[in-house]
Order: sequence, then structure tokens, then C-alpha cells
Amino acid sequence: MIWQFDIIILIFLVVAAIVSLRLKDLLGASMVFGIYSFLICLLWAEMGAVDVAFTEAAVGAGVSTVIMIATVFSTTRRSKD
Amino acid sequence: MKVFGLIAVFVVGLLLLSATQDFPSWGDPRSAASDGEVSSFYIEKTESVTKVPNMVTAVLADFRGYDTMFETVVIFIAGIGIIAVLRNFEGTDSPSDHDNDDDGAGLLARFTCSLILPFIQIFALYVVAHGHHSPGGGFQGGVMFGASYILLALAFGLSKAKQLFSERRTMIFAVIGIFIYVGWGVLCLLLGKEFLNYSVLDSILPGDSMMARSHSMLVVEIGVAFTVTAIMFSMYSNLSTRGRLSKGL
Amino acid sequence: MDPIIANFIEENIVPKFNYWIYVILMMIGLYAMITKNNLIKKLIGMAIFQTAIILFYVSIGVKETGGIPIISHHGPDHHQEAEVHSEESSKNLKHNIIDKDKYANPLPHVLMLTAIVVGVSTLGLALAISQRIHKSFGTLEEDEILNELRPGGHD
Amino acid sequence: MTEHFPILILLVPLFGALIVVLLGRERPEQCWITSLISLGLSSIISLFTIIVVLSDKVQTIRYRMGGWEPESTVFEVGIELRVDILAALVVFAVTFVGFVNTIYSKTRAEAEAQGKVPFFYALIQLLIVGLCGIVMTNDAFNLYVLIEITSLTSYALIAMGNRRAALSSFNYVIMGTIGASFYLLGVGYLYIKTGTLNIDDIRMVLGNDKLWEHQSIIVAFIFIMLGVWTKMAFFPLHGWLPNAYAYAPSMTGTFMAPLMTKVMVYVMIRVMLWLFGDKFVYSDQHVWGELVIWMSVIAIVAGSLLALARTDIKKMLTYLIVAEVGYMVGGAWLGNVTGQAGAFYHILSDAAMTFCLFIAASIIVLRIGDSRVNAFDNLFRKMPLTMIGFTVGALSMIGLPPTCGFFSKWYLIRGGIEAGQWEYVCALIFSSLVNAVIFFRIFERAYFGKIAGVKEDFSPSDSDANPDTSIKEVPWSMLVPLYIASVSVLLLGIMNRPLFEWIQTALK
Repeated sequence: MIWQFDIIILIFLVVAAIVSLRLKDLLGASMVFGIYSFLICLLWAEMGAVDVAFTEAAVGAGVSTVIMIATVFSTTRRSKD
Repeated sequence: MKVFGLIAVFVVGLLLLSATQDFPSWGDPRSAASDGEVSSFYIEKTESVTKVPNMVTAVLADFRGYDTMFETVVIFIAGIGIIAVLRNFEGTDSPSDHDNDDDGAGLLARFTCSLILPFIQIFALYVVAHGHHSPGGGFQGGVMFGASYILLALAFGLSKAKQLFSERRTMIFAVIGIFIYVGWGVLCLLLGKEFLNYSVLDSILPGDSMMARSHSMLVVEIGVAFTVTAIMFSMYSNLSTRGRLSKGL
Repeated sequence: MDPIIANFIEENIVPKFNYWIYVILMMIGLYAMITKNNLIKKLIGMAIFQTAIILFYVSIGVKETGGIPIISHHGPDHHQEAEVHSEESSKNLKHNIIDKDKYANPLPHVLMLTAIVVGVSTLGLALAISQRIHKSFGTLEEDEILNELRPGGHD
Repeated sequence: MTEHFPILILLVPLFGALIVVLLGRERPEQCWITSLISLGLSSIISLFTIIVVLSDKVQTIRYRMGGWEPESTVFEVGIELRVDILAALVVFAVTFVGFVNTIYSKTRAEAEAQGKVPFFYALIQLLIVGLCGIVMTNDAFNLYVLIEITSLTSYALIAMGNRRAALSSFNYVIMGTIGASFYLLGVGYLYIKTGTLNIDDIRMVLGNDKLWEHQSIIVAFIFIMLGVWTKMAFFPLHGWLPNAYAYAPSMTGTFMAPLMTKVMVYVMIRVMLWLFGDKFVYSDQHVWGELVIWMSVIAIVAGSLLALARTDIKKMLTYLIVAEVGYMVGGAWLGNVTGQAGAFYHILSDAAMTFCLFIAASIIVLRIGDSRVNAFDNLFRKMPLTMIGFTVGALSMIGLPPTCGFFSKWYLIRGGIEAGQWEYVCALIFSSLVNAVIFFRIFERAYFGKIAGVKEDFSPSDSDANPDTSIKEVPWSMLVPLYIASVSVLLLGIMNRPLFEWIQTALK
């Protein structure tokens, strides 16, 4: 519950979200999305929601990123925006 | 489209921000949500009613167990939905696919994986079983257990992982998971109380009715873990092979 | 700085910073879902949108004075004998009054566990659908797909 | 035993879905029989629920999951199911349509599901579980989970079709997630102000603490309404619906078109009257009452005109659904019991007639192989049995007595006159006229054939084969559902008086 810590992570979150949406390489975008998930998981752990953070670490950063990368590999890495 | 999207997004954002003004401050322990009767009941009574110190597990598996049952069903739907959409049953069993391109990663990755896989699986089991006292539970443990198979498939090739966890077996495990959860609820129904009213199970479980609630939570968490493990692996194996279940990443 | 603005920041932004950031993240996600051309990008936007809502819910449950929502028998406020989970100590525990300000509100956490699960299920299914689209159209860009449909389709 | 009926309605199809998945794809016949039995059982239980609820003693079944009686608190701590006559009627409609549609799926599933028959039956049963759960639950968050269950199953079911179906399913994923997330946000805003999730308790807190003027409650209402409207395809938010339902596999379209939007209309009525309360929704302080009526007028007019512009029969029917959603939204927002009851009665009658029309249209498209209305020459001669069913549905859509479409429109118009909303009444009459034009255009084609009757003998469709041998009536497994649907259209019309009285007393 350290608010300075909180604000830093929140700003990083916004940055990560924008970067992952602006990257033209889908593999990179998926990776940055994984970073976003880990950041938000850190935020939740810090806010006292340990179970939610645990789930997000396993699901958001783990499985979501893996299946997203699996899709990128079996389709295409190219993106126009 | 871009302009329209921008306008719509800003209208939504302004509406939401306009409402934050009369929210209680962030972290205010006296806010209606945190100080309300329901959450006070959960915090103060959970342990005396269910003997589970982790309130999240208790609320998840008991007070709102009906929600969690449908959460498991959602996962199950995602699994069979992906198969229904993507699975290509033709050309699965041609043996040539198994020989080529499916030998997994290099030696180093294989060796490391074979070292850490048992620990991941043991930790996953710990997370499932220890959800009453520490963060975790059936869902998190199940995801980790599924992830261990995903790792196996990445390192040794999908065909190796499929020998351990074939498609038929995945489906059976997923069904068993939901069957454990729902069946446990139906057992309460048969013993004459409401669906998912675990307290009636003290006649067949050791301990009093509160311990029965505690034990039942473990049972349903195990059910959740079964389904989640199976579906996570099935999701990965379908998505990484475009539904052919051969030639993984 | 203008005192009115300073006052506004003092009263509306600082104590509700989490809510502001959640709205910003939600707007980013929603904008991506509406305007992005690439299907995977739309899905990343969708995931950001959903996590923003989860962030909002988790922010509801935070208490400045509270820790994690697991009742601890090792804290300074509790008796030492409650440390062992024996029959006797748990009887004692019943008489212990639990200070509700010491624990975060567990209900939003429970709700959000469910929401995360729903999110990953939707993501998985949507990825499967986009793989199918790629298989039959050969591309993941929405405008290229619509171009391909135009000559044959009657809509 | 009777108190357990609500949960049994849900559990039977749930177990049915599990068994169907276990049976596997080698045994499509057994999958069909299993889901037929489970849905039949479920609809029988829901029929009994109606009888239980109608008795004077019960009226509303409340079923607490896990037996969490609120002892030390005023609010519910667990999740509660609440079944009154309205919920019981909708649940019966859902399970019964599901049962009849399963009969229809017998041959189509094997042809269109491409060897994924068990997954189709499992998904459709889980969809029914979700829809019944939505109708019965009394918990705002549980409603969200169930909405997502129905959404996920319908994404998968639609995407099982051809490549255009996959594309429209993707659009549906995006729109549906926005809608469901808006609903979730609205619930969060309510929760932060009230501290509870039970629908009745939220209404109580809103009333007791006079939270109505608070900005956050107003925003919560707007977002929940936006979410529900997206899900029910209310006019400006309807973009996902026409393609999704038109390109879905036929046995999916016949099930989802009658039910998905109607159940969401039920959710809207429930949110308006039970979650927020009529004092809040119809209060004079808010501008939205008049605004939404005008929006529904636009939806009705636009839906009808868009339907008129289509030549593809399935697309045409989907735009008619958009117009019908406008009827129900307008009726619910009129602010008097007649309008609300009319909107509710229209849920049932629209489910019956859309079901009837969709089955008929699917059969015709299947047999002719062409979905354009221009190809419907001489259908009355070629497939008389199918066309009888189609005619009943079409007459009900136009609103001719004794079909249920006439009575529901009659009640809606009466509600509009009572509330003095003449624009709504005019839109309803206009839409009836447009429907008449649409369907009589089809009848003309189907009865008299090509306008230039002389040329008929030389037309290419007749030259390659004799029409009597090329186009045959379909097997009984398709005709029986069609007739059940058309009989229920008539039956709902004949039974309108008692039904309407039950609905009215429940709404008061």
C-alpha cells in the first residue's frame, strides 16, 4: 500500500498498453502484452489481492501470452497497425 | 471509423470519470462496499462458519460456489468451443507428421525441462491442496498443472505430451472435473438440503458441519483443477497446431 | 498553479488516482477494439479492456489499513496459542473478534477471479476463431478480408 | 421436491452436455437421443414449475444456493434463485424451444457440424443452461457470468458455420465483450455505492438511502442499459446480429434467433423493474424516458425498412428481429403496466413466431438451395406442407388474429395509447404494414410463380428437372418442429387472456 509504488506501476501500465497496441510486429505486441500482465499482477499483489494476482500471473501472463504467441506463429507476424 | 471510435471512447470515458467524483476515496475502509454488511460478514464470520482462514477461497467455493461452478463451465465451454471451431479431424492420424518437425526443442531445453517439471507439478498440487490457508486454489493450481504439460509439449514435442495426455483423455478429465463439482452439489441435494449446501455432508465426512464445509471446498477445488488442467492443455494444443494436433510449435 | 485546479487535483485526482488510470486503460482498450484493423490487435485491446475493469473492481476492495484477506494467526493482535490449528485453539478463535479494517474486502477479489477466467476463455475462443479466419481468408487484416468478400458476397 | 425445481432445470441439461461430450463423435445418434431426453426432461420440469408458481400458496420460489440464510445480516450473503411466473414462462419457452429444435437438428447436425456433432449438442445444451440461469438468478454478478456462458457458447456455435460465419462470429465476440463488460462496469458502480450484489437488496438500498440522484447510480444505469442493448441488438447497436444469425449453421440459427435477444429483453425488464425499481427508471427527473421511446421508434422503422430492402430471406428475418426488439424496448419503457406486460407477452409470442419462421426459412433454403426470395416460385405447389407453417408465422408477424402476434401488438398499442406516446403507436402500425408488404411479396411469388406466367415453362429451373421430383418435402424430423412451432403460435394467441392476466399481476 505504498502509493508512490502504486503510481509508478500505473504509469508503466499505460505505457505498456500503448506500446503493445502500437507495435507492428504481432510477436512483439504479444510479448509486451505479457509484460503488461505481469505489471498488473504486481499491482494487484501490492493492493492486497493476492489470489487475483496469483491467477493473473498464471493466466494473464502465462497461458494468455502462450496461446497468443501460438496463434501468431500459426498465422502471421505482420500487422498493418 | 477512427473519428467515430474516438468520440465514442471519449464519451464513455467522461461518463465514467464524472461518476468517480462521488466515489469514496481509494482505500477508504468506511466505503459502502468495504464496510457493508455483506463484506463485514465475510471477513468476520468466514472462519467461524467454515474454518477456512483464506476468505477468498471460502467465498469462492462456498458462499458463491454457484458462481464458481459456472466459472468452471465457462472454461469447459472454451475448451469444447475451440475444438468445435478449429479442430480439423482429417489427417490427424497420418504417421508421417509425427516423425517430422515434431522433435521439440534442443538438448539443453529438454534437460532443463525434465529437471523442473516435477517441481512445477508438485507445486501445482500444493497450490490446489493448500488453497485454504494461502493464496491459490483449484483454478491457479490447475493452470499450473496444465502449464507443465504445455512446457512438456514445447520441450519434447506435442506428440510426446499427447502420449501422456491424449485428446480423448483431456476430454474425459475435463468432464470428470465438472462432474466432481456438480456431483458434490447434487449429493447435498440428495441428502435433503439445497444444492451445494455442504453442511449436510457431515454425515459422510469426518468432523462437524463446519469441517464438512471445509472439506467440501477441497473437493470442489480438486474438481476445478481437473477441468482447468485438461482444458488449458487442450487449448494450447489446438491453437498451436491450427487444430491438427500434430506438428506443434 | 491556479488554486481551483490545484484544489481539483487535491480532491478528485490524488485520492482517486486508481479510478483515473482504470478509465484511461479502459479507453485505450475500447479504442483499440473499435478502430484497430488487425484482429489480434483487437484481441489485445479486448484483454486490456477487461483487465482495466478488473483493476476497477480490485480498487473497490482496497483498504488503506488492511492487508491481504487471509486471516492470520501470527499477527501481533492475536494470541500466540492460536498459532497451532488444534481443536482447542480454534475454539478460542471464535471468541476473538476479527478487526474488519485489517483485511481487504474479499468479495471483489472473488468476483474478479471469475472475471479473469471468463477473460481467458473469451480470448482463447476468439483466437481460435481468428485462426479459422486466417485459414479461409489468408489474412488477419479486416479491410483485406472485407475486400476479398466484396465481389462474391451479396451484402 | 418442488422447491428444488429451479436447480433441476439447470442441472439436467448440464449433465446432458457432459454425457454428450463423453459419448464422443463416433456415436452421433446417441448424442441426439441424450440431448433430446435431457431437454425434454428439463422442459417437463419447467412446465411443472409454472404449475407450482401459479398456485396461490407459492407464487415466488426463492432458492438459496448453499443454504445461506441471512441470519445475522439483512442482505443475502450467498446466491439466490428467484422464480416467479414471468421467469417460469420464459424458462419454459427456452427449454421447450431447445427441445423442439433438437428434433429439428437430427439430420442437420450431422450434415452441417462436420463431424463435430457431440460438441454441437454439448454447446447447445450449455447455452440452454446459461439462458435458464439468466432468467432465474437473483444476483447481479451471477447474471454476468451466465451472460458470458451464453455468449461464449453462441460464439462457438456461430463460428461452426462457413467462413463468413467465422467472420461475423468474430465481430460478435468484440461487440458481445463490450456489452458484457459494460454490464459488469455498471454492476461495479452499483456495488461501490450499495455494498451488495443481490438484485432485491440493491433495489432496497437504492430506495432507502435515496441514492437515486447520485451521479454514479445514473452512470451505472446507463452502462447496464448499454450493455444489455448491445446484447439484444437494439437498433444502433445491432451491427453483429444480421450476419451472425444468417450465416450460422441452420440448426443454430433456428435456436438462437428466437431466444437470445428475447432473453436479453427479459433481462432488461428485470433490470428496470427489479434492480433499479420503477421509481428510478420512470422518474420525471431523467430525460431518458422520452429519449428511449424515440430510439425504439427509430429502431422499429429502421429495422422494418432494412428488412424490406433485403432479398435474402434469412437476412430479412434477422432485420425483422431488430424491429421486434424495438417493439419490446419501447413497450417496456412506456411506463405503464399494460406496456410492460405487452412487452413481456411479446417476448413469448415473438419467440414462437420467429422460431416458426426460421425453421420454415431454413427448410426452404435447404430444399431450393437458394436463399433469395426471387427463387421462391410456386413454392405452395412444390412444398405445401412447409408453406402452411411459414404462412402461420408470417401472418403472426404481420399481426392478424388469432395468431399471438396480433394480441401482443394489440397490448403494446393499448399501452402506447395509455401513455400518450403516439409516435410509438404510429411506428407499430407502420411496421405492421411493412411486414404485410414483405410477406405478401413472398406469398405472391410462392403462390402465383413468376409474374410472366407464360415464360414459366421455359425457365431454366424447370428445364433441367421436373420440379416435383427435384424439390421434395423434408423428413418428419423437420416438419414436426415446424408444426409444433406454428401450433404454439396459435395457442399463445388463443390463450392470450389468462397469460396476460398472470403477467399483469406479477408485474404489479
